[in-house]
Amino acid sequence: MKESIKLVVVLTIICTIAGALLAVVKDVTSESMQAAAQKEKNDAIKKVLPTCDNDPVADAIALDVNGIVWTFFVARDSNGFLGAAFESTSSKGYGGDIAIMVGVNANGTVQAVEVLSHKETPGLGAWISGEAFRSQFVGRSIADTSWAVAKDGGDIDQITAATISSRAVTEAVKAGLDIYTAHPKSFSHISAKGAPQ
Amino acid sequence: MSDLTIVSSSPHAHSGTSVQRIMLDVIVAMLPALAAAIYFFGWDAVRLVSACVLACVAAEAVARKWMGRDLGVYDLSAVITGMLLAFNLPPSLPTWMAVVGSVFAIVIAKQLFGGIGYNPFNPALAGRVMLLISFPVFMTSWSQWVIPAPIGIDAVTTATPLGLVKTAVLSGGALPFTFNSSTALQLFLGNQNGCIGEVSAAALLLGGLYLLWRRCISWHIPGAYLGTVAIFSGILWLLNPEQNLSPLFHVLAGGLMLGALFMATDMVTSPVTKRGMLVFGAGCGVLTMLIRKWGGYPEGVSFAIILMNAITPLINRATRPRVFGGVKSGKKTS
Amino acid sequence: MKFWKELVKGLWKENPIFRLVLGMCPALAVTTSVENSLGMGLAATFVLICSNAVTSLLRNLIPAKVRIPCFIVVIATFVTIVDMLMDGFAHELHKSLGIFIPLIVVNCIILGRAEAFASRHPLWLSIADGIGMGAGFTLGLVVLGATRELLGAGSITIWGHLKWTLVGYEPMILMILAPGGFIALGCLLGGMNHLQARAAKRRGTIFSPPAHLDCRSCTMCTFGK
Amino acid sequence: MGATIATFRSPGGIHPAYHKDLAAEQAIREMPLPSALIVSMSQHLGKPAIPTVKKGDSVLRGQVIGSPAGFISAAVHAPTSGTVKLVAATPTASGPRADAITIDPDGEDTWIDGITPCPDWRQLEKADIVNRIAAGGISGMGGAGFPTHVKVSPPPETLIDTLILNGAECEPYLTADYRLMLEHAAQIWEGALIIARALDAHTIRVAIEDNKPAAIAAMQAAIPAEAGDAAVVALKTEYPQGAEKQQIFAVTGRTVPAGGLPLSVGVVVENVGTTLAVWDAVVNGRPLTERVTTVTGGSIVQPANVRARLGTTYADLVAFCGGTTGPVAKIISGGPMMGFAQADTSVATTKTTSGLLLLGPDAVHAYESQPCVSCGRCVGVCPMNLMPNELSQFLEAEDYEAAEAYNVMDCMECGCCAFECPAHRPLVQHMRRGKAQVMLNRRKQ
Amino acid sequence: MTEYVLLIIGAVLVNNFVLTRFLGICPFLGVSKKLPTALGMCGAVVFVMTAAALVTWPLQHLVLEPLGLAYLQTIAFILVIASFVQLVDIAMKKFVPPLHAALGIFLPLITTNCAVLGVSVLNVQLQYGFLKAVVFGFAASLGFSLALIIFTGLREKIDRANPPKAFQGVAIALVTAGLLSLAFMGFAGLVK
Amino acid sequence: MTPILATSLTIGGAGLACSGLLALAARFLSVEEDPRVEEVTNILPGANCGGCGFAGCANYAEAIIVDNAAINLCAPGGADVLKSLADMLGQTAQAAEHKVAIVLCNGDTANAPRKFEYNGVADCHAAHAIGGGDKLCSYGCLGYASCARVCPVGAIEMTGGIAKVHPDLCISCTACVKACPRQLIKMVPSARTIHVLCSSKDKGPAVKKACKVGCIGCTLCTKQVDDEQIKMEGFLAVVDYAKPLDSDAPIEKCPTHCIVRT
Repeated sequence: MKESIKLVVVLTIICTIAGALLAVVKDVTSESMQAAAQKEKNDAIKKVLPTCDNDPVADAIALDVNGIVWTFFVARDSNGFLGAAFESTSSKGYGGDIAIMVGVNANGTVQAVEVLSHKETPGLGAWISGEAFRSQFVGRSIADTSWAVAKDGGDIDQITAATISSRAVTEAVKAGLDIYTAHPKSFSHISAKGAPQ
Repeated sequence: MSDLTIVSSSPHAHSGTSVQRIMLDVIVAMLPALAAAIYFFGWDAVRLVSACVLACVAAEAVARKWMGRDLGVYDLSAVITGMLLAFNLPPSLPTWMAVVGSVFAIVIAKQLFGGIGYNPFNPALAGRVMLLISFPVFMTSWSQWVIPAPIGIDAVTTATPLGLVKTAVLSGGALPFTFNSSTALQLFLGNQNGCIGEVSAAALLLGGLYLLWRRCISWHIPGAYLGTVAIFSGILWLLNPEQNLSPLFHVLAGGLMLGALFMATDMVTSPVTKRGMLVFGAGCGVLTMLIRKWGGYPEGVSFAIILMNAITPLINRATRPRVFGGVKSGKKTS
Repeated sequence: MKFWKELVKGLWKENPIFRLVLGMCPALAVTTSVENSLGMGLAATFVLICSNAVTSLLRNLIPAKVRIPCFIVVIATFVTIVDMLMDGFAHELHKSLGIFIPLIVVNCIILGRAEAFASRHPLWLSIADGIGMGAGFTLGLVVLGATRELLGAGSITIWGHLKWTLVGYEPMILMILAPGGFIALGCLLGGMNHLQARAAKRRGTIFSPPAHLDCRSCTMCTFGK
Repeated sequence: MGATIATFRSPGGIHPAYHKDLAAEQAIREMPLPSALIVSMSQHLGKPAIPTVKKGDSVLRGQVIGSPAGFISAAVHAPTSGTVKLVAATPTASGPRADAITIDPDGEDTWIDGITPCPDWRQLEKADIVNRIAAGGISGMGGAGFPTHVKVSPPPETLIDTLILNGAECEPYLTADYRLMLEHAAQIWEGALIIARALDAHTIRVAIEDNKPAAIAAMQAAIPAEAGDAAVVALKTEYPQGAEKQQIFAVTGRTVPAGGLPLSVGVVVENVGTTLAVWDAVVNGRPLTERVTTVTGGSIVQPANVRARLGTTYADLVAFCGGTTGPVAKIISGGPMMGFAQADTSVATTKTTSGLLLLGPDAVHAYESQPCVSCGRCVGVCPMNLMPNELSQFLEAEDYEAAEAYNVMDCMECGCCAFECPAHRPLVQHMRRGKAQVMLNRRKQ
Repeated sequence: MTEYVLLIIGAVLVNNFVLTRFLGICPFLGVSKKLPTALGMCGAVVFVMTAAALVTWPLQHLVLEPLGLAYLQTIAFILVIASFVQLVDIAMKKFVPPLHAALGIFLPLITTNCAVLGVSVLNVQLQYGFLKAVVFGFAASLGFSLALIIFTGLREKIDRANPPKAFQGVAIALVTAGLLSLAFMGFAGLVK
Repeated sequence: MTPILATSLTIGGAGLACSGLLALAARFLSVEEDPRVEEVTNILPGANCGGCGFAGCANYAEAIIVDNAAINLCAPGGADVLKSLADMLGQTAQAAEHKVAIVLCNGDTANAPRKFEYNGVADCHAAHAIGGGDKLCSYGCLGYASCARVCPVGAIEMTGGIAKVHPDLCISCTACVKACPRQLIKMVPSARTIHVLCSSKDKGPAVKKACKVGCIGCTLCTKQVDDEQIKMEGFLAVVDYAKPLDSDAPIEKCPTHCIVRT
């Protein structure tokens, strides 16, 4: 019995100390952890919306379309509304979900596409994050493009032997772009300075 | 040899067969398919087959020498590995890749285990799958026709019939071509895109019949394999003829004939019992169709066979014949 | 001198990966690049040194019966710390190592060293052991990672700055995929065995390759007993 | 009326080259007394007989010189009259040493007194028949050498309804039984009736492979009127149709349980040679002192079927058949499938020596023991449905427990597996080793 | 329903715990010598992994997250899993000795195995609901069992093989596992 | 300070709960078992490799205590574990003289001719069962390494067609003694260096025919010793290891050189 009590006591003490230690470390690192996560998102937005001078995250607009909430990070500069960035995810990737960040101009053309995360095959589907593939979206809008990969008769050249990944990205870009284009009113009132109403 | 008499255990008679003899038969049986490959793909077929065979034989000799063992190439199994691997390559594959595949097949998949008889996986298939995963772009680029374009199937395309079907189905579209008796004949004779050795079902069947006649293989594996594929695809076809092609297409297209007759029947990596062979063949068939229908690859023969290779020891265990006069009980077969 | 011996043994003689064949899961999973290997190795080394130190300090205070649970709690604490530090200061690396950071806690090397070495040796030797074993583990991971990245991606990149590329080489994607991990480790292990067998022959001793995982020193299974 | 065709097919089996033409048409030749006879005490299955004479004793033909060492044993008789020159442990054809009595024949060949013929055996009690068989020292002459008196006295509760005369002689080369059936059909039939009477069996079948039409015809023609349900059954020519369990299945469709005896399905199988010996012992009262042996093979000048005294050395047999042509690479006691290879011709014949085979270098197959390529041929041809491929690998790894679990004890060493093996593996030897070790392990427990 | 079927196929074939995710390599290599042993291991793994998913989900979602202590995940999980398994071990020994004889020795062996902790952490990362988490735990353990059983069959063959001296033992086992993993690549794309 | 306190309490509480539960369980649900089982389990390496034929180390430990399983089945443990087990279980309680195995045959290929060309399984038992073995001498070492294969430490080397034990490597497990179909291997005190390397019970002329270095039973050696340290057993001279012997005389006198110093 004595043995058992000793067991309980020692383990409890060690656990308590460990807990305290962890809490302290957590306290110290939590800020930089949050900052790192925030920075990651901001960097992506910055990349697809290079010219804005506001904080797009602070000025984000949420649109509820058929129960799905889309967040548009709005970009402005002194001239007014520049465009928006949105995050879009496709579950049709070869290895799993593909998350992308798309920057759109005010006139509804794609400004840049960044791949945030994917699980595609290295050396194959993984080329969706390559410049060559992403750049072909630039300048396209819903109206002037057949949003499908070439193999399916569309305008987007798929990556050789990685049609599935290419298709998934194409669909993800289109999905967000559709919503952006379909809701011009939500963005039309954005002015150069003040927050959107 | 001394002048002493030889003493050994009975029996003192032998059928005269040998591993080398069987291998020679298999090589002979592959000659029609080789001829077809050269006819359809010309120089590329010659280039790939000779590269693979030479690389396999050399790799085997070097590996065995390095391991301090006898040369071991005289049993001709390395030649077969080379030919089979080459048969499973697209005509445009760079030679050096074929060589890499051959070395992988012989060194990693065969000699590391101790050479012929010890390898759990068919070396040629291991090499092929390795290449497919390593160099997917090269392994799925199909060259154009060197002979008059086939009728029915889009002549300009650079995809295999199975690839066309997969793409169409994945994009939710209709079937890319109609399958009728003339397309069937094309596929049967070999007028299709594909790996150099798999295109002509007729030539492969000829070789298969020779193997059956020479008793190098039994009908069980190819029979069960082709039968299962036919039944599986037949059911799909009956359920939804819009999305699925007929069993005949599935039997004739892709590497099925080559796989069923030459690769699934590899003695070392397939079960030894007749019942086991049926299970093995059926398993190959189911997996092939599973991959063709729902998988990421248009063709599933290689993966199906190599997966069944993996469970061959378990099949052997489970299908142990009941000893003559033995009681019906599974207590010892765990 | 003793300190020095404990420090270097992990590099070759008792290399956790190639001799003891321990910690296979991260060794296979994170070695798709040198960068990840190095990150994983350093993280594990940090935990190893800290847990060795604490274990060594506590070794006379903890009753034998609760030894293992206590060690695990100590290790888990340091793993969590490393997890948080990495998340904060090496976010990208943290993302690519993913689940394998928390899984350091069940890496048999860590507990194995705590149990087999640190609980029986003074602080400074335990720290030396932690550094040595950690360095050995890191070395093993980096060798494997370098092999796989070079063959599988055709180049080696470290933190985006240093970059070597194999010119004119078509990468064998297989090598950075799962099967490549197994095969590369198997072949490297075989190669190491071969080298050691040759060395043993020169010394006139007999070498036998590891026939199984050496989980002798890992006593995790006796948790709570 | 033609012979019945066997309808049941047992598993496995092979079709080796038979080479029976070498000696099939050679009528049985009597061999004159050799200069010395080496009579082994271990001519049968079971315990070796115990020598009852010592060096210097003179013996008469038919005199008991070895008394049975228990129930499953058999008496050994002097094959001729003469002097005992030596009693010593001597190598036997199957390897291990056993006591053997060397007799210097006096040339008189005098029978011992008290040989009592009994032509009206039909008056004998069953026990008397069994006693006369036992007194004749008869054991199976097909190869295994199971003492016949044991076989014909089954436990009282066992009902035996069928006697099968085994004339299959499925071993290549051997023709001794074939000649016996051609030349002694009537006596064999009478022997069969005697055994059937001892067993109370009402059905007699003579099983002969269909590649011996002459023997089938001869036995068919000689069916005696008094035999009730008697018939000749033509078996499909396939090795090993002569194996007991396979033959019972082929003839009657009954399956002897694994590890069991034919008795359990109401059948007794006797070799035709044994049956003839039974006839001789019961009707003429003469113990077993000679047998017909096929001396053949590519290296024998004049292949022949020789009736020789038990104890005749192989060297004498070879000399009688004209000696050898060219170099001899292999000397086999018995048939090529189950016989024992000999180092030289110093060994002597026993009751089980059905043949002596001398092969030249070109006819010898060498085991090379390459790795198993899992072709499965051995599994296909195994008459016992075993997996020789797996077994041989277990045994190579000396995993006897696994081998036992895979029924190594049911192997009858017929050699089909090794005959078919393209990797030239010594499969039968593995089995033998395994069986010996498993027996040893069982005894230890 | 389809969702769960796909989840199971995904965890068993496509993203096999051992062959693609590299979790549980130690028991995979260590307990694959004999089939009966491997089967015992499989039973224990199925039990422990399902139970771990079952126990850690409430722990994460009902205790740690509401308290804002999600960062204690690792330490809490390992403590709870280990104690739970130990408890089951003791109870099993007391109440169902035959079952304990069959699975007992494997229980402590895998308590702190990375596959077990891995499935708990993955459940959190993949944000599965309770039922999905338990199904995933079960499916992952099935995947482990499938790989282990196949590998054991192969292992019995390669243990009789004749590799060069340097490759005997773990090295050849790893190469075999690699080839098996290569074969499993065929299932890629079966579940998106 | 609150979050730190909360964390400490949570983890501390978890530790308390877990350990408390375990302690209670251990107390109320514990099953009586032989304490030696645990002791043996602790001695075993804990590799759970299954090499011993049992599922794991604990099972093996149980088998050792309950079923009297052999204690030398643990290959990873090696000699150390074997010794600890033996000490604990008192199986070799008396500090016996260290013995090593020796193969009592010196008839290598050069000295002992064959009687036929053996073609078959390279295993002594198998070869012995066929025609009594291919060596002309029916007592001599067949050279098919059955002993070497069972040696757990690789102490037996095959040289010139016969087995030789390296005494410094031998761990006295006697596995080879059991493995020899001809009972040629004997355990002898490791301190002894003079041996009669022949086991043939045949008479002189027969031995002479079969082997150049066999004991022909000339009895010369027995006359060189004073206390029957070498004595005749039939036609074979045998060293009596119970009596001390350190004289070169028998070695010098032996006409066939079958007495050697190792």
